[in-house]
Parts: sequence; structure tokens; C-alpha cells
Amino acid sequence: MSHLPYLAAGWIVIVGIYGIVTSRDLIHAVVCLSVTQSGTYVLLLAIGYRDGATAPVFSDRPPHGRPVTDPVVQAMTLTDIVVGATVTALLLALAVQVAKRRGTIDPGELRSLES
Amino acid sequence: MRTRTRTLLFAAGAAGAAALFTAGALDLPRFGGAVHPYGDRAVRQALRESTTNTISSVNFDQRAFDTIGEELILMASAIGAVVLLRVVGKEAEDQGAAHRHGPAEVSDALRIVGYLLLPVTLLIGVYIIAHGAQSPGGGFQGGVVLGTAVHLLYLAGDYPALQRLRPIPVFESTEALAAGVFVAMALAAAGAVPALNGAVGVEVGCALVLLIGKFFEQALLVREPPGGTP
Amino acid sequence: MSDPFSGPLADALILTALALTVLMATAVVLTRHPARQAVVLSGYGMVLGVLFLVLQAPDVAMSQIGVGTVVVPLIVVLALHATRRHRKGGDTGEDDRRPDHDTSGTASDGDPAGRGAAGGDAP
Amino acid sequence: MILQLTVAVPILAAALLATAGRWLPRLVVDVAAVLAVAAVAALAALTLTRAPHHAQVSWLGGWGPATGVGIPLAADPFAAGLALVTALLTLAALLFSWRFFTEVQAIFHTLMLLFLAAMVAYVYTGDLFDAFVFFELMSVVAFALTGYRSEEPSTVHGALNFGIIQSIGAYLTLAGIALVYARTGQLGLATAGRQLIGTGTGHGGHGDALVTAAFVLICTGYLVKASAVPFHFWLADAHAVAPTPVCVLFSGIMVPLGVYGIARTYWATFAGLVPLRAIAVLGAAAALLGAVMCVLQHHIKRLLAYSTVSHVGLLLVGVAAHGPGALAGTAYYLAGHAGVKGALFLAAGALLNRHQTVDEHELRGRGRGMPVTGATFLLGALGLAGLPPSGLFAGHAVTEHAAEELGWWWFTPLAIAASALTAGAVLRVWLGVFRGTPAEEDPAQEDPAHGARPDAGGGHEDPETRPTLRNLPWTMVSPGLVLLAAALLAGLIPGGPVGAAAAMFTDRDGYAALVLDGRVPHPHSVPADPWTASGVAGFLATLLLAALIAVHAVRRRASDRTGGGILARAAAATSARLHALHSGHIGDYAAWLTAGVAVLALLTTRF
Repeated sequence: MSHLPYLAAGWIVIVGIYGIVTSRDLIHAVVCLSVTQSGTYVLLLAIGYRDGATAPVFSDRPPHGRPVTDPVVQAMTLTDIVVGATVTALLLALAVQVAKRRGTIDPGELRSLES
Repeated sequence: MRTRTRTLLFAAGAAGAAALFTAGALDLPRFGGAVHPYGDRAVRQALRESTTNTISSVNFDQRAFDTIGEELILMASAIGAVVLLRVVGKEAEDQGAAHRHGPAEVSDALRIVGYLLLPVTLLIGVYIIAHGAQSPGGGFQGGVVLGTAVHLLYLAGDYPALQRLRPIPVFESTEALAAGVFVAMALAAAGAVPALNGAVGVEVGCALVLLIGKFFEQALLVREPPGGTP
Repeated sequence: MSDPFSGPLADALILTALALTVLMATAVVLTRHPARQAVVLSGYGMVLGVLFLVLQAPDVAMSQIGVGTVVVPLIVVLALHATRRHRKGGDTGEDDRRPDHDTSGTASDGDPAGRGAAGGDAP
Repeated sequence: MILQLTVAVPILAAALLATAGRWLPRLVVDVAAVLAVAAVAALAALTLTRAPHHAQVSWLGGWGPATGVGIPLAADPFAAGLALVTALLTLAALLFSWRFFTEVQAIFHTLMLLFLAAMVAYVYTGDLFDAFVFFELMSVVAFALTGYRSEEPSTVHGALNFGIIQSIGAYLTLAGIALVYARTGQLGLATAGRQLIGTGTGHGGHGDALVTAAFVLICTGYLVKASAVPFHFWLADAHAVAPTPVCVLFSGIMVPLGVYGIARTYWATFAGLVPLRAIAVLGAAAALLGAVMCVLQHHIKRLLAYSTVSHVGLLLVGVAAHGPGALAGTAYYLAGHAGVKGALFLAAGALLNRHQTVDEHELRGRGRGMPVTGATFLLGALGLAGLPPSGLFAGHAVTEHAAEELGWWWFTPLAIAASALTAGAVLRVWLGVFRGTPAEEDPAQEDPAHGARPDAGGGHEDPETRPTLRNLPWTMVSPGLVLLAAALLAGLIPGGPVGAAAAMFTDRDGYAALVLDGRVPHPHSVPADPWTASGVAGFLATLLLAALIAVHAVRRRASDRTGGGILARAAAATSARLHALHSGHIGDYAAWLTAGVAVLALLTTRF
């Protein structure tokens, strides 16, 4: 348990990259990229977790009571999620364009750009 | 490279990377440990500023500069999607593509649910933005709700209404304006968490409407496949 | 037992959520059929959201559920819909050369799945 | 305040143009964008003059170092200098595109301004996570700019490869940052560095496995940006298809910023905890492979792109040489390379605009009516070879001296080989395009398969580019000339201040003092001295080799392309192998990336 969550995060990152390596479809590859990124969310939040703590929101209880989880990693993850979603959207837009321009989205069929 | 070679190369690399990460992760502090120096400092400062949602305080006050970057990423990719998907839209129209306006058959019940849900969802979005400084939620989460809520009209089968409700140029301008306002506020007067929340909410909402709208356009503008509809 | 935030119960909860997350992440990658992958992705987003709730991060969970279960899968489905012409690909016969992870993805059922999802998954 | 303004001005201008751009006349948009960039350049120049004496630090939102939660912007002389180079290159690119893109909306300008803001913020920030955010902003804008002319078939493919590989790298960087955060509870470069020294030492004062893993992961993203082998595959794909003014920024500054990221992270946070030999090895590999690939290209933009791989590889080696002397040389080199490469890309853009192609074979002899562009290619080739007193000459000489002191005997041959190959390739282009005789057939009826080359770009297919300009307007000619002149004179920058700046950069405690205490450190420094006999000899050797390569290539093409013995066949086989390696397949690129991480890990770990 003591280090398992970190390793789980690492697994998610690697499995996402595996998906990109073996992908036969660019949209599939972009989705795998978003899986890779979700590994970083898990890593960050796992780092910020604290046994017996509550969420770092004090609206319904007095401060200095129970300890809270780390708000900084949560803020970082929040930023990361936005970044991830927008990057995914932009890359999907590119994938749509690839399909329209090249007539396929199988990376194996896309001819090299190398002349 | 053949598939087999590629997979082998990846396997070798992944083994090395996994060993590196595992060794590093085992040196990390125990999961659930009690030592979070930066977190403790951030909580202290947030309470001093009486922002009860510490995360909002970190995002919009203490580390507002990160959020500036984040909002600019959002703006850049919304603009990028507009650029990328613009030309094709024009071209598809040139080719006389058939427009499909929403799902062909929508039951009346679904239509009514769609119409009824729209104002409720919009309200929820505004609520989440407005209370972001105190309780979980904030400009980003509320903005997501707002941005997707508009597309309930599609569920209601009313694509023309959807198009009327989201004139792309207005959203483009509003989005950029909100981003500008956010940057100006964050640099000049960091600390006005509710106002910053509002600006982010508007920006995120507009950017999502733009992004999703552009993708809708793409999905609907494609010519009907020769085989007809299934 | 009395404290829901610590002790063996919390540990078990976290472990379960973590295991589910890892499984779902792997499932997303191994689902080679794009339309089906969008559905699995949506489920993965939800599982991640639950994990974040369990890890006491409600703000993050909220945006993860909004983004991960709705926005991103929706955009994926729309992108699939926009590229479906090239996916069927006429002569390329993309589906018969799909890896064996997905046995049911054939050219004939690919399109309606994408189309149905585009209509039905919209919030 | 100056630092905030430097970042805020382009952002606000971008927001303004994105808001109102569709209603403004084109001239207003152009003028507004150029003015904003000029303001950034002026602010960066001001920062550069003040940085050696007054601490240029700003804690955003008033969250000073005492609170322990804020984000600092800090500018030492190198950072300010980089910001200045960035602004000047952006200015040149915008002036060049004054007539290049003629679409109405201001989207191109908005993206360029955001690009500038991202790079400046990345250079100035003193916070790990903030660096990641602006690194991502830089990447996202770059993807959008690469795919800007999305009607070109290969454009979007190159942009997508670029996007996926960059993003994997960035996420690994973020994982590394998370490890540092978990260990130190800090995100500031300086504060995290102080903590790591305190806690991160395993046996013998070196970092433990966590420190190694964190450094390798952080470096991966930056090395992808810096296009070290085997992370470099995206670069040529992206450069070949991006609009020329964008290439100026990519090659001139965005790719070198990856090197800056490694240097800054190392010296501010990890100094002494991890070895840099991995960076040296990957950099040297990039220098060689990039140079060889460069010679094999006939698409001029791809050729220039591979020469960037090669030269940035040399920058990486300079950083890995791990001392103020080599770093001073690297700074000269970076400035010189930015100017020369910018001018060469702009010249390629002029060719593209005039002839609707940048294929060396198709352009053969057709550049005779373009004396200024031809001169740019010739001088650019000489500059790449290290013509004194260019920045590249000074860079070679100074870095070489430092490398010799380290006992890195291989550096001089490596630098000469890499420079000679890239300079030779550019010289070959000049000989063929500007001095050669046109091919027999009428250019109007050229091979349709070639005429419609997807990556040839521009021209009649493209509704957004003006078909052909009879005479290049001064806005398209002068930016390149100014960049070239600046680069060719950059070696005259006095060695004293450069040496002092390098000493400041490589002093970890000095950086912490600057950021946390607002004190300008004055570590002992040695003035950089570019004017060494071996430096000049190195240039002459490089030039000779480059001329031989260029003349040989032209001769061989003129006589018989297929002839030759075993050697020629072996060369042809190798070249085919190398081309096949750069397959454009995203799965290959991702597999290479993972392998690269493993190599980095292997070389960085102390067993």
C-alpha cells in the first residue's frame, strides 16, 4: 500500500504510451495520449494524499480541526486536466484534418514525410 | 519499421523507463504521509485571506500565474481548432455537402427534457462559478457545465436553434476578451478570487462552446456516405 | 470503524478505486474499436472522478467528471463521426487488419456505432 | 514590474487582436502586433542592461519569498538575453509575414504573440510547475501554428506527429516535477534545489534514485523540445510543413529553449547531484545524425531543419560540458545560430513565395534573379561553417577551449564534422539554385507529381498566400538581412560580460540569492575569449571540408547519379536506411522516445 499508488500511476503512463506505439488509428492514439496524461493526475493526487485528512475546503467546518489533503497538488491537477482536455481537442482537430486530406488515419498507411 | 521491431524497441525502452520510475517512486515518502510543507503553507495563507476553498486560493491567488498560462492554453487551442477546422468547413460546403440537422428522430419526451434541462443546467453552472471561492467548484468546473449545457439543444433535436444560440464569432471574441480581462486582473490585483473565478468561467464556457461547436460542424457537414443512411 | 477518513476502510476504498482505475486505463488502450473506445473512455473518466473523490479532492473530481466523462468523449465521438468516411476507407479494409484485441469490430457495424453514439451521447 | 510587463504586453495584445481582429483592417492588426513585439524587445533590452547590477526579480501577486507559496519571475543576463533574441526573431517573422499571409482575421498574429509570451514567461519563470505550464502553452501554440495552413495534406500530419511526441515528453516532465515536489515540498527552482542538497543526497553526496528519476523525466520533455537523438523525429516533420516565419521561431529559439530548460533546471536545482554525460551523448548523436540527414535532403526546409538538429546537438554538448566556460561559448553559439538560421529560413520563404517550391532539384538555376536571397544563402553557409566574427565562430572557439580543459578531445572533430556537413549542404543549395544552370525542360511544364508536391507549399493551391510577388517587398527582404548581419557580428559581443553571465548562471547559490534575497551575485568569472588560433584554424578546416562536400555533391549530380563503386553503394544503402528510419509513423516515434528515456536513465544512474 505504501508506494502502490505511485506505481499504479506509472503503469497508466506506460500503458498509454504502449497504446500509441501499437495504434492503428490516429484518433485511438490521441485517446491513448490522454490516458498517459491521466497517469500524471493519479501521481500528483497520490503525492498529496494524507491519511485521515479531508478535502482542503473550510466552508462547513472550522480550520485547525482535522488535517487536510495537499491543496497545491490539487490545483496543479486541475490545471493539468484543462491542459490535457484542450491538447486532446486540438490534436483531434488535427486528426480530423489528416483524415480529410490524406484519406486515412492509419499511421501505417500515411506515407512518410521524408522525401 | 515493422510492427514487431517497433514493439520490441518499445518493450526494451519501457522496461528501462519502468525500472527508473519504480526505483524513484520507492524513494518517495510513504503514500498518505503527514509531511506536506507546501500544502500546509498554502492552507495557512488561504485562511489568512479568508478564502475557504484553499484550491481556489492557490489557483487564482497564490499561483495565479499558472492559471494565466492555463487560460492561454485554452484560448490558443480554441483558436487553433477554429483555424484548423475552418477551411474544411468551407470546402465541404463548396462540394454541396448535405447538412444533417441533429438526430433524425427525437421523441417529444426527449425534446421537452432537453429544453427543460437547459435553463436548469445553465443555472447550476453559474452557481458553481459564483461559489467557487467558498466551496468545491469554481470558474473552471462551472465553465465546463455552461459550455456543454448549450449543446443540450442538440439532444432536443433543435440544431438550428443551437446554431442561433452560438454565433461562433461572438464566442471567439468573448472568449479572448475574458482571457484578457483575467490576465489583467490576475497581474494587477491578484486576490479578487470571485471576480477571477467569473472571468475564468466565461472563458472556459466560451472556449468549450467554440471547440465542441467546431467539432459538431465537422461531424455534421460530412457528406452522407454513398450507401445511404443505415 | 467510526472514522470514515482513515483506517482499513479508507485504505480498502482507495485500493479498490485504484485497481478499477488501472483496469479501466488498460481497457481504454486495448479497446481498438474507436467508437467503443469512446464509451470506455467515458467510463474511465468516471472511475477517475471517483478515485479523486476518494482521495479527498472534490474540486478535481468535479472537473474530471465534467471533462473526462462528457467533454473529451463527446469530442472523440464527433471526431469519429467526422472521419467515418475515411475510416471505412473503401479499399483499405481497415477493420479486417485490426489487432486481435477486438474481435467484433467489422466494417459493417463500425459506422452505426459511431453514428448512434454521436446522437445519443450528447449531454 | 518590468518582467511582468514583458509577459503581459504580448498577452494583452493577443487578447485584443483575438477579440477585435475580425473587425480591424489588416494594417492596424499588423501595426499593433509589431508594436507589441517591439515593446517586448525594448523591455527585454532594458532588463538585459540592468540585470548584471540590479536584481531583476518579481514575485507575482505580492506573494514574496517569505510566504513560501508564490511564483517568482527572475532574469539573470542570459535569461534576459534569450528574451531579447526571442522578441527580435518574432519581430523579424512578423515583418516578413506582413505580406506573406493575406487572410483577414488576426489569428496568425494572435498565435505569434501568444508564442512570444509563452517563451518569455518560460525563460523568466523560477518555478518548476509554472515552467511546465508555459512549456505546454509554447507547444500548443506551436501545434496550431504548424497546422496553420491546414489545406496542405502533409501539414496536418507533421503537426500531429509533433503534437503527440511533444505531449508525451511534457507529461513525463510533469511526472518528474511531481517527484521533486514529493521529495522537497517545493516547486521553486531555487527552493527545491536547496532542499535537495539537504535531503536528496544518497551515498557520496550524489542524488539517490528519486533524484535521478526526477532529473531524467524532467529532461525528457526538454530533450524532445531540443530534438536530441532519438527524440528528434518530430522536428523535420514539423519544420517542413510549418509556415516559414514560424520556422524562424522554431529553429531559432523554440528548440534551443529546450537546451535552456535543461541548463536552468540543472544548475538551479540539480547541480552536482546528477551527471550530465547522458546529455553529452545524446547531444553528440544529434550533432552527427542531424548533419548526415541534412546532407541527404533536397527539400530545403527539411534540410535546414536537420541542420538545426545538428547545431542544437552541439549546444547540448556545450551545456553538458558543465562549466561556465563552455556555457559562455554555448551562449555565443545560440545567438549566432538563431540569426543565421532565421535568415536562411526567411530566404527559403522567399524562394517558396517566388517559385512555389523549395525543392532543390526543381529550383536548380532558378534563383539567378534573386541576388539578395542568393547572398543570404552563401553568407548563411559561411556563418554555419563559423565565419569570424560570427556568433558561431565565437561559440566554437570558446566551447572548444573549455572542452579541451575537460579532456574532451572528441569535441573539436565532432563540431568540425557537424558544421562542415551542414554548411556544405547549404553551400550545395547555393551552388545549385543560385549559380547552376536551369534544367532543360520548361519550368512551367515540370513533372506534375512534383509540381503538386504536398510539402512544396504556397502558390496557387493556397488561397491565403498571395500568388507571386514580382519584386520582393522590403518587408520580406530586410528582416533576413538584419538577422544575418547581427549573427555574423555576434562574436564581437565582449567576452567579459558573457563570461560573467555564464559564471552567474552556473552558480546555484547565486541563483538562489538572486531569486530569494534579491541580491545580484558576482561569482569569480573568466572573460570568454573567442579569438584563439585554433578557433580560426577550426573555421578554415570546416570551410574547406564544406566546400569539398558541396562541390562533390554538385559534380556527382551533374555527371551521373547512379555510378560509383562499393563505397557509393554502401552510402546509398545507408541513406535509404536512414530515410526509412524517419518514417513519419507515430508509433515508431513513440517507441524511440521510450528507448531514449531508458538510455538517459542508464547513462545518468550511478551504479
